[in-house]
Amino acid sequence: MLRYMIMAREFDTAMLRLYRQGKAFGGVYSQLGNEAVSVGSALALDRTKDVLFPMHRNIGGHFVFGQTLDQLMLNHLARQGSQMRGTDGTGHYADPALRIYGNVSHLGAMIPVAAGFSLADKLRGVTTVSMTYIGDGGAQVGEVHEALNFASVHKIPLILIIENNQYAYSTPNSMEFACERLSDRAVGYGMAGATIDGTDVELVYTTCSEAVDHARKGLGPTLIETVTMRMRGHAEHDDFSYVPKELLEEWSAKDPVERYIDRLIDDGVVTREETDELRASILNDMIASIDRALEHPWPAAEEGLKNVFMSTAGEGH
Amino acid sequence: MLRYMIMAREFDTAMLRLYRQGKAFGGVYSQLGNEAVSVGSALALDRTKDVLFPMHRNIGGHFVFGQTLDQLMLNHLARQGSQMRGTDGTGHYADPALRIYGNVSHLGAMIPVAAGFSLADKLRGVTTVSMTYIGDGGAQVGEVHEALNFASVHKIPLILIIENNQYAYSTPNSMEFACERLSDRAVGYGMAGATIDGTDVELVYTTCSEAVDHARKGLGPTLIETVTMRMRGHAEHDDFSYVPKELLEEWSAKDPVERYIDRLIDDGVVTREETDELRASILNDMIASIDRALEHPWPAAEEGLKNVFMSTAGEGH
Amino acid sequence: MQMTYLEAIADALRVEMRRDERVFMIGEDIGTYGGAFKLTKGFLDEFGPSRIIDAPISEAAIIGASIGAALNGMRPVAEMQFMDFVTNGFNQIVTVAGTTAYRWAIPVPMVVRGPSGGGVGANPFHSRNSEAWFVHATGIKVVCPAFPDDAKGLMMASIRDNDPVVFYEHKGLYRKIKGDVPEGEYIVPLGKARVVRQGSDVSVICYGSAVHMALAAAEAVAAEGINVEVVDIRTLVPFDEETVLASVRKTGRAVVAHEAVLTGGFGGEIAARIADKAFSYLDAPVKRVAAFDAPTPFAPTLEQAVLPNSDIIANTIRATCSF
Amino acid sequence: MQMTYLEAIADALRVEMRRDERVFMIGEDIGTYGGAFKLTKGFLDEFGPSRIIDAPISEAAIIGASIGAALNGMRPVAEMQFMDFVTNGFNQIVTVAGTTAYRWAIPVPMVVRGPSGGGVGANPFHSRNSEAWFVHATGIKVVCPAFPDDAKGLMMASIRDNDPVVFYEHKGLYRKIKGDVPEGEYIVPLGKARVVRQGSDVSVICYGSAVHMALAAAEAVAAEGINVEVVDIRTLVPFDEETVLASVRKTGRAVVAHEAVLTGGFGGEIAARIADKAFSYLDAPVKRVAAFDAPTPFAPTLEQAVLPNSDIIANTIRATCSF
Ligand SMILES: Cc1ncc(C[n+]2csc(CCOP(=O)(O)OP(=O)(O)O)c2C)c(N)n1
Ligand SMILES: Cc1ncc(C[n+]2csc(CCOP(=O)(O)OP(=O)(O)O)c2C)c(N)n1
Ligand SMILES: [Mg+2]
Ligand SMILES: [Mg+2]
Repeated sequence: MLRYMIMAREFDTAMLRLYRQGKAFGGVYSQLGNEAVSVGSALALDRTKDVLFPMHRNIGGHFVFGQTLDQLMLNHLARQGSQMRGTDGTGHYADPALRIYGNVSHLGAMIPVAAGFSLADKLRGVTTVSMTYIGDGGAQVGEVHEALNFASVHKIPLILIIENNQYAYSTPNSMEFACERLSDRAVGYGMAGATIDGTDVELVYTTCSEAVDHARKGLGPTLIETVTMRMRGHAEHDDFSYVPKELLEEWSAKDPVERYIDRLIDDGVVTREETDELRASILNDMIASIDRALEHPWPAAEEGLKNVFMSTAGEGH
Repeated sequence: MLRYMIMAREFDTAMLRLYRQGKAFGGVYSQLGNEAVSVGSALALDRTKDVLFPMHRNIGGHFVFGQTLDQLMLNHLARQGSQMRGTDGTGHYADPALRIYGNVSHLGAMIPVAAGFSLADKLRGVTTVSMTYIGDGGAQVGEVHEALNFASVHKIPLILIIENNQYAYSTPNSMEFACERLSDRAVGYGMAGATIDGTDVELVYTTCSEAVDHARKGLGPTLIETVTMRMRGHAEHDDFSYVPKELLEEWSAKDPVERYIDRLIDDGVVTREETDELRASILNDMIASIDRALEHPWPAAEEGLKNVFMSTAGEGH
Repeated sequence: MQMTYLEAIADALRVEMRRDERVFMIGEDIGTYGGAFKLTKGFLDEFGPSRIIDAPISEAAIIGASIGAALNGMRPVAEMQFMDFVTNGFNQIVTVAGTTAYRWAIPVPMVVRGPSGGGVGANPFHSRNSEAWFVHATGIKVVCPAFPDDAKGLMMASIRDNDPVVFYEHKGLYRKIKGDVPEGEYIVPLGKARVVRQGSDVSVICYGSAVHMALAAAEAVAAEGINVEVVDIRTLVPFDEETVLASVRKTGRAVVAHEAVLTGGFGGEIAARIADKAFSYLDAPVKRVAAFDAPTPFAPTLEQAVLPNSDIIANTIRATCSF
Repeated sequence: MQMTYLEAIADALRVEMRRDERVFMIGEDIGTYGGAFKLTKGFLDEFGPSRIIDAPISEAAIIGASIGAALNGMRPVAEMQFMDFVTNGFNQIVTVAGTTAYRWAIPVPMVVRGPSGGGVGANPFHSRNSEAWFVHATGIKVVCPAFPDDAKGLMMASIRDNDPVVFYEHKGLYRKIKGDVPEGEYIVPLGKARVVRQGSDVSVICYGSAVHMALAAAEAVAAEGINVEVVDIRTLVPFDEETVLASVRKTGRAVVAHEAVLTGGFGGEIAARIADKAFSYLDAPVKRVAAFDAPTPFAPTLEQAVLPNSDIIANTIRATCSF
């Protein structure tokens, strides 16, 4: 868990560095503040059986599901050798072997898809938990409603985590919804629901583990709101001056990574030296991996003209 | 109220007769069982100020809002002289002078529109309550979610009545949603909500009146689930053999029209003779009005080629 | 075996469901009720509720769940109760289904099917011919059969295809058109046009309900000595340009016809390709026959005024031949 | 006054909002933040939160509420943060907005606007050119300006129009293209093409970003003695067929260009009409230049391979002229 938390954090450091060097391409969406949600939830799954549909602030989950640094960087930076051949970048890729299916930009669009993925196994008599995510803003998209209701009626083992990080781009919670807790919506779908502190990775892990159990028992989907703070702008071009400074200060006291490290140190599990060393070595690995990725050329132009269709006819895959 | 209840009921009788004569054109959607919802809710509005966005089982509301029999029949039967010039039929017309805006077939699509209608007046500093409707099936459409959330965030004076008549076409409640009451969804939008017996017109009226008050005070939208039974098929082509006979029997004891008449008789307000007479005379008027409408020819063909656009340029309307 | 267009589609679905466990259906009222047009009558009894899934009224969820199931190795067939309602699941098709092969190289073998088209006195919301939207979406195959045998064979090919297919069934043909349909497995490959009437003077390129209008028009002008070739393209994506061009190069004249509204319709694409690639063969301009650019109205008088018909095609053929 | 394309649009909105109280804006992050492209920067301060409405992430609600407000006499301008997300509000536009005039004879004066198009290294979900969908929807006007002055004048005309308008702003032009823009009220009527370059040998019919490609191509071939006329159609609905045909009748040759994918694009409609109505004037087949039929990919190498450019247009002009 510690390793993944640090990976999620240092991925951010590395990408930010790249952005500042002017070498990043496309939007750089910070994970800062969301590491516990991403890591704790993915760890609650059985990665040999379950399936992850991550969103743009869930790189931690990619690591949990076994994505190698080099592959991730190639995908993120859309270089030759990336799993998408350059057709898309950032976290939008799928890695079926690792049971990771990335998102599309259209918020909420992958939630019915995640439900359908589990439905397929349900029809085969197998329980595959799909874990997916949406923001406090994205939760207002109509498809989220349809997907949750559908999943609940058909008792699909879907877990949707609403990552409430207070802002949707520049829009605060008060302008996105009027309910008290976003998990209040669970009642309206007849499904389990909870709102938890999203900065506490162990709490995220236990809450998600319960949801996974619930799903495995055939009791259907769960809606979990994790409350956090987006500690940077929507993407790096955004100076987030619309966020009150006090709010950021307040939340930085609850930094999910520092908090978890402190707890482990208090409990005598690790020492500060060890975690500092781990951080430095992970960051080093990331930078090295990014450098390797950047040595890859852009994908060959003709890749752009391929694979719009899988086949013109044919059976099975 | 009595008059409108009977009009809603006898409209059904008249349309059914027409259907059996093979003279109806398009779907014939029965109001049977829903009269109290339609009439009670529309009566709660101020029809000089508020606005009605009725659905396919809300003809009662059209009468409450002052629609004449002749106009209604012309619209319904899409004859020359109808307000839609034959471009559409049934209850899909708008009569801006009467503050009625009909629905489109796509379920849920008019709910954001109703919200926007009231929003416009809100921007002008005027409170116009929009009353609109959706079924137990239609409530699962994504646009319903977006509209309710939007209306609640912007405190729009919108009232949405979910007409839970147990079935959506052939699909029972259990296959449409998994929550206990559809008004449970109100919490998830931070809006007022209630589930009531939809066969009791006075209860519908008082509940809706409260929602109207709430909206007028600037407190935002309300979601009301009215529980009823669709006493006939989805439309007249449907023999509704999928509905258990016992269910129909159970509900026919709660017939909204009979029940209201009985109450009025018990209270000594009317006599059975009076109501029987009223029914007969209303039915007669309806049949006469239908006959008059049927004497109108179909609209002239060239109407079909007009008015796809309002203008190619120009200002104001 | 003689079957209606509707029976042929049901037959294709039944054969595929029996043959391949990965095929399942999902839609509104398709189970107990057997579908609004009774196309899936008996399916629930035969295949059970886990393969004939009655879904809530949620087109986006129905299509999205189908995409997810397809990603996970199934071959879902999603029914739109009327194809008009595909507008509610539009984002799922164009944004997710249509881009997945390109981005992920993972197949999304699924069919979205349902009744489309006008001429039956429905209303503007139960009559749309929207196939051209998906033609312009990338990554989506689009099928519009005109005959029972094609409806069956193309449905079976669509289910077996590894790409998402939007399958337009013309509701006006459901019970009106009967024909001989091969029993059992019968595949009509996607992307092959069918010359449904041989002729030498002019080619009518068409699909769906317009094929029947074209055939009637061809009969009407035959008496006048005009020998019409009718090419039913059957699938819009993939488009069998070869067969169309071969026909026009032979006849030197072309009329393109569809029931969808004229402007921005697939007829423009066909006409543009003919006018470009058969330029030197053309003895007359390529004319189009299509619906007037309006919603499909409710009253029969208006609907007739808006929709194309065989008389208009016949007149267009005459004008083209006397150019 | 010199303005960028983006500034010109902002100017049009500001002028109309000052002039007409019925005009208001609604969208995501358009208030405090001033919009993802900062197009509405300062608007919240000037017009206040009841006329610059920050909405939840709900494109269907944003468009639907705009329709409702328009029915009630307002003139809403709805922003899609990226035009790609219009797929989430698609049903509202095509089902409700596009059929209301026809059914109810009540105007729905509203504008749905936002950044579209590729070439800026966005991704398949932030680059789509979807204008042809709405062309084929009935009842929707479609505007695609290429220059700052047109962007302003057409935006003002769109706001004042009594029909729903989908207004495509090409994000690649936002800050790249500058030009002289009249101050204050300035109307460019919908439905009038603009001959942006006079020529005698061949007509390039285009709109949006393709106009700039066409102009560059015209310069490139000018040295070879080919005199190109460039016609910017500016609005797809209404379509100024007259100006296009007049140009082609004059030059006898036509190339049609747009950034949207080829198949099913509006170019097919234009080419079909030219090939039909200017048949006897054509000395060469009408050729089209458009994007390859694929989503717009992310990596620059791929994106360049998929999108059209001035070299392709120049080569197509050469081929057409030597036909
Ligand atoms: C349907 C849709 N509308 C708009 C956008 C543009 N957009 C991208 S991210 C974003 C804000 C998302 O906020 P939230 O859901 O809270 O997630 P967060 O970024 O805060 O994690 C917006 C508006 C989009 N991607 N999809
Ligand atoms: C978006 C959409 N999907 C499907 C339909 C087809 N359809 C029309 S009515 C209906 C059932 C509606 O049931 P419900 O909402 O419960 O209303 P009721 O008819 O019972 O009053 C269906 C599925 C539609 N009109 N719109
Ligand atoms: Mg957020
Ligand atoms: Mg119902």
